[in-house]
Amino acid sequence: MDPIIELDQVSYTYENAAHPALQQVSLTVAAHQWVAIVGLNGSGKSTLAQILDGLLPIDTGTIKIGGQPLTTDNLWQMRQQIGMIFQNPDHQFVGATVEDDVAFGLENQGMPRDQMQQRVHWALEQVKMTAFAHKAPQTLSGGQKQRVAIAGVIALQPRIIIMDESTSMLDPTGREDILRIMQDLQQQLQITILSITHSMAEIVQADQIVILQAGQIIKTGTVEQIFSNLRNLTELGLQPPFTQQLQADLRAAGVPVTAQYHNKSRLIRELCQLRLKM
Amino acid sequence: MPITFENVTHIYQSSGPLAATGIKNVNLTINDGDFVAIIGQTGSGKSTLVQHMNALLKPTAGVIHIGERAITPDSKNKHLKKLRQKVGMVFQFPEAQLFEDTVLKDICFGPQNFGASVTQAQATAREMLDLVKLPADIAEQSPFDLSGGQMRRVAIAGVLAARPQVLILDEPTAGLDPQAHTELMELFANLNRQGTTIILISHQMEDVAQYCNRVLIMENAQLIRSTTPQMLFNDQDFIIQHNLQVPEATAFAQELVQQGFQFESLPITEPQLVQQLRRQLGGING
Amino acid sequence: MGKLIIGRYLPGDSLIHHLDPRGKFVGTFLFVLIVFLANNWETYLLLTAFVLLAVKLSGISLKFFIKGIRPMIYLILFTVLLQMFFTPGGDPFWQWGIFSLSKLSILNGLFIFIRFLLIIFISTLLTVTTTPLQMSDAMEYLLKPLRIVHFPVDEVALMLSIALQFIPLLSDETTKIMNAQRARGVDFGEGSLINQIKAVVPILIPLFVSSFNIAYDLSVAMESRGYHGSEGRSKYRQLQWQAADTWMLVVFGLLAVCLIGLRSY
Amino acid sequence: MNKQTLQRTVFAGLCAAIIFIGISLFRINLPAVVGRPFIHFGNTFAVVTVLVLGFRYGAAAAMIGLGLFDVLNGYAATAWITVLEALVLSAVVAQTFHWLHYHPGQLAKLYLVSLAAGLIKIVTSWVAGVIESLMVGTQLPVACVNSFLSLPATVINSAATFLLVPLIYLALEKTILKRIHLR
Ligand SMILES: Nc1ncnc2c1ncn2[C@@H]1O[C@H](COP(=O)(O)OP(=O)(O)OP(=O)(O)O)[C@@H](O)[C@H]1O
Ligand SMILES: Nc1ncnc2c1ncn2[C@@H]1O[C@H](COP(=O)(O)OP(=O)(O)OP(=O)(O)O)[C@@H](O)[C@H]1O
Ligand SMILES: [Mg+2]
Ligand SMILES: [Mg+2]
Repeated sequence: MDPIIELDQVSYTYENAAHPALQQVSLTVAAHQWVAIVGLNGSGKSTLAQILDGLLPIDTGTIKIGGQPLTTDNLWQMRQQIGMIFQNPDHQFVGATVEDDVAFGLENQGMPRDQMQQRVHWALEQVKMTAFAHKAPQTLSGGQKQRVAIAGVIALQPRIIIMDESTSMLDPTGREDILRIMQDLQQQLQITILSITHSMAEIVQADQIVILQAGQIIKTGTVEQIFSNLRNLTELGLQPPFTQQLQADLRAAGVPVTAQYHNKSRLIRELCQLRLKM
Repeated sequence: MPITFENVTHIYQSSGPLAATGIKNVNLTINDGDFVAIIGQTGSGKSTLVQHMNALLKPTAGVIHIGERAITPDSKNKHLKKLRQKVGMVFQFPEAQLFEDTVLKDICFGPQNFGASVTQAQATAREMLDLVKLPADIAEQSPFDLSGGQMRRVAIAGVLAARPQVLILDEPTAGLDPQAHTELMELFANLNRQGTTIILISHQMEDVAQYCNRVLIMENAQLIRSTTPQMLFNDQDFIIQHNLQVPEATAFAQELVQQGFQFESLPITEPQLVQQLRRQLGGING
Repeated sequence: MGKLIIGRYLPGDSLIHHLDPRGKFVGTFLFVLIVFLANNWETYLLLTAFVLLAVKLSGISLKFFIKGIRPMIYLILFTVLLQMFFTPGGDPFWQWGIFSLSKLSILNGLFIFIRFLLIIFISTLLTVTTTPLQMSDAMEYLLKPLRIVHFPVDEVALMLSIALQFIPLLSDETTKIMNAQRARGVDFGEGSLINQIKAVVPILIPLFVSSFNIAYDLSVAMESRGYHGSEGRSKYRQLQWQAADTWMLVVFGLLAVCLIGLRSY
Repeated sequence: MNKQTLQRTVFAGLCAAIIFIGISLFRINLPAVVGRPFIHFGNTFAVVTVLVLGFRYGAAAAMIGLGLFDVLNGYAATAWITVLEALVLSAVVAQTFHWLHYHPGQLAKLYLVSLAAGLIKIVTSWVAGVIESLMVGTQLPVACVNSFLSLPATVINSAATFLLVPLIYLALEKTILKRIHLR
């Protein structure tokens, strides 16, 4: 599959900062993937998200979106291909009502009003928030606000959506809800998702995991590749997934399960086989 | 300092047209040394409940006994300092309460309000920095130059500095990375071992299972159950009926049960699960 | 402390509620000017009837309007009395130094009293029948002509809508910060006046910090959604000027004409 | 609109919201015989905002915060006076601040600024009172005398402004002002 995002040797340092927030970062993402970006607080995840959207000007390196290099001239067109959903639902609501907020990005493009109305309606339908179209943000729950944020982004029909800890301020129900919606949308609309997250449930269902540490990408790979080795994971901002921890502890306790990473159903199958052998 | 609620109800704006029930008819007792979890959906009244425990809110009806003191709807708002010193409260995203220009001053703010001298307060503050595992040289820095995780620790140190006997925590680790999460939870567990009563609002059932000896379940402004984590997570019907989560270890065990495994009682933590499986599958020392 | 209610809008479905906020806004100011035309019993009667009719049409109880006057009543009464005693001319039936009372001055005081009520009623009517959002849309629209003098209308409009939208959030934030400081031993509302005033500092600093964080996040979010100034933007939410709105202005015109006819010269 | 301008504009909007809240939430009741007089912090916060944001953005925030409160609370007919008062207040504060060549930490100069703010507020309140009286049709002398009536409350409010602005500004300076670039 064609790569949709290519970063080559990208570095960025904030003004007045002693250390670069990103250092020589190279990354390739294939289209229609779900990429989980993980790392400790301050490791540069949000910075990475922002440079991808051209929100911060990189010092060195190149960024290509859909094969095209990102430059200051094509910034606004490129940005239309990328949508972002942020952490705090309250800090990204621009419109005074749900529909106004969804329309915000369309207004910025100068889209005619009747076309906007169609798009807004369509986007709200995708996240099942049509009934709330005229509501004010204060009357919504955190999860509902994030749904509106998603609608505001997909209304622009981007090819890539970046989520920066978009579920971390929600309760478990809200979290699952948003995750499910994003999975559906990814299938339906064929988008690429980059998700910054600390949530293990989300990480283990990603196609690709990218680990950042102190501004550098120190590891990328599939779930199996990343979790085949338990050592150092916590230092990298990762708890081992539950099944992996269980496998390791069972082995330590003398239960002969395989060392290789298994997802939940595979591990259960293996345990059943073990039991039958007893 | 035990805390008792007797038929406590709180209605927000009880006189106005926008009256909203915060909690309704709550009865409970929290004993010295408890590590209590409060769980429930968003808006179920958890925050309202705990804000009564240091008299930030007064009941609309009912009585709350906090140690020697009784808080009733008619209690005057005066002289609550002593109470608030003994019952510390860490709010959600507590870094939002920082306002001084150095970390040390900010941690001293509480103790000084409660009557400590500057030197006394500073000594305590330095001790607290150590307790929350922040380097000592951070004391003279501005809290606003710190990372999010460090700011959180400073804010928590600012509450601990009053040396409360009861510590209330409203989702204290929200938004932190897993490493910081574990470190803070261990800190609270340690305080609890040294005798501090801990009351924790949490959405993370792993924490409830691992650290708490009691769990209170709120739903629609009511306290619907007060039990132990072990009992709660073994009551599958109740869990499903009230739309609650179980720890991963329990969920995993439940799936094993469907495949024919048997557990006397469902494990609620990963070590428990390992132990039980080891027994069934014959590991070493089995 | 409860949730803050911004403004005093009372939901309803009346004719007045449905009028265009721009028209209502302009109408309110026109009315203040029109009131100046009145100077005798007939004109005041007409104005009063007009306002009462408008109140009736709004479907909001008159009691609500009367309640609104209560906090200002001392100011109003004092003004009225002062005016009564100070109005020269007429032929006084009571006099003491520069103070005098005559039939004319009493009448004059009464008229001022009525003007007070009328202006308060009509302002209240605007407030209770127009949502804060409509109000801010109207203000934004009415500012537009100032573009000619290079007034940054769009920037101000953006500030206005952000202000309106974040008042509830920041007021929640204020309550939270206050509670957090209270838990750290601050007594709001206790102690000497100076101490009470100083207790504002530990609330306001965090509030400013929060606001700055919001401003940072929000501006990044806006930029990521393609906001680059007001140029080339289209508008989704639009006010709809209808026949009824034009009629309302016509009625105001007629009212003025009637007053000019009825007033004494 | 570049990044900084956008950020400043958004922040000014939020400051306007803080000023609004300063009127409606930050209140201290005063003991009194008649009525329920109170101090509110709308003006104090407006002055701080002008110091933080400079004249252009600060004045906008002050005018929006104070004006919006009037419009939404039944004082629409006189809101324009409030807006002009806010403009004058902002201009005086920004100008005094400029003249004094303030450098971080100079508390005395801040007290001069807040003194100017307090005094000009008393003057503009009085003028506003006169205009409001004239609007209901009283004669000029009556309006002038009448306007003194609300002066005690204004004086106490101005005193609060005088006292508080330097404290708040200094605290902001030590905490976040050097970390943000808004002026
Ligand atoms: N606006 C800024 N100015 C200066 N330094 C910054 C700024 N934003 C972030 N940094 C610094 O850049 C580094 C990377 O920050 P970033 O926000 O990208 O981390 P993160 O991985 O997203 O962390 P978190 O998990 O806390 O969100 C950190 O050292 C941080 O202190
Ligand atoms: N200041 C307030 N004014 C009016 N109603 C309020 C106020 N605070 C809370 N409520 C209402 O009281 C109920 C209980 O709220 P509370 O904040 O205690 O819930 P919670 O369980 O802490 O929720 P969360 O998990 O979202 O923190 C909710 O219906 C809420 O809307
Ligand atoms: Mg981040
Ligand atoms: Mg809560």
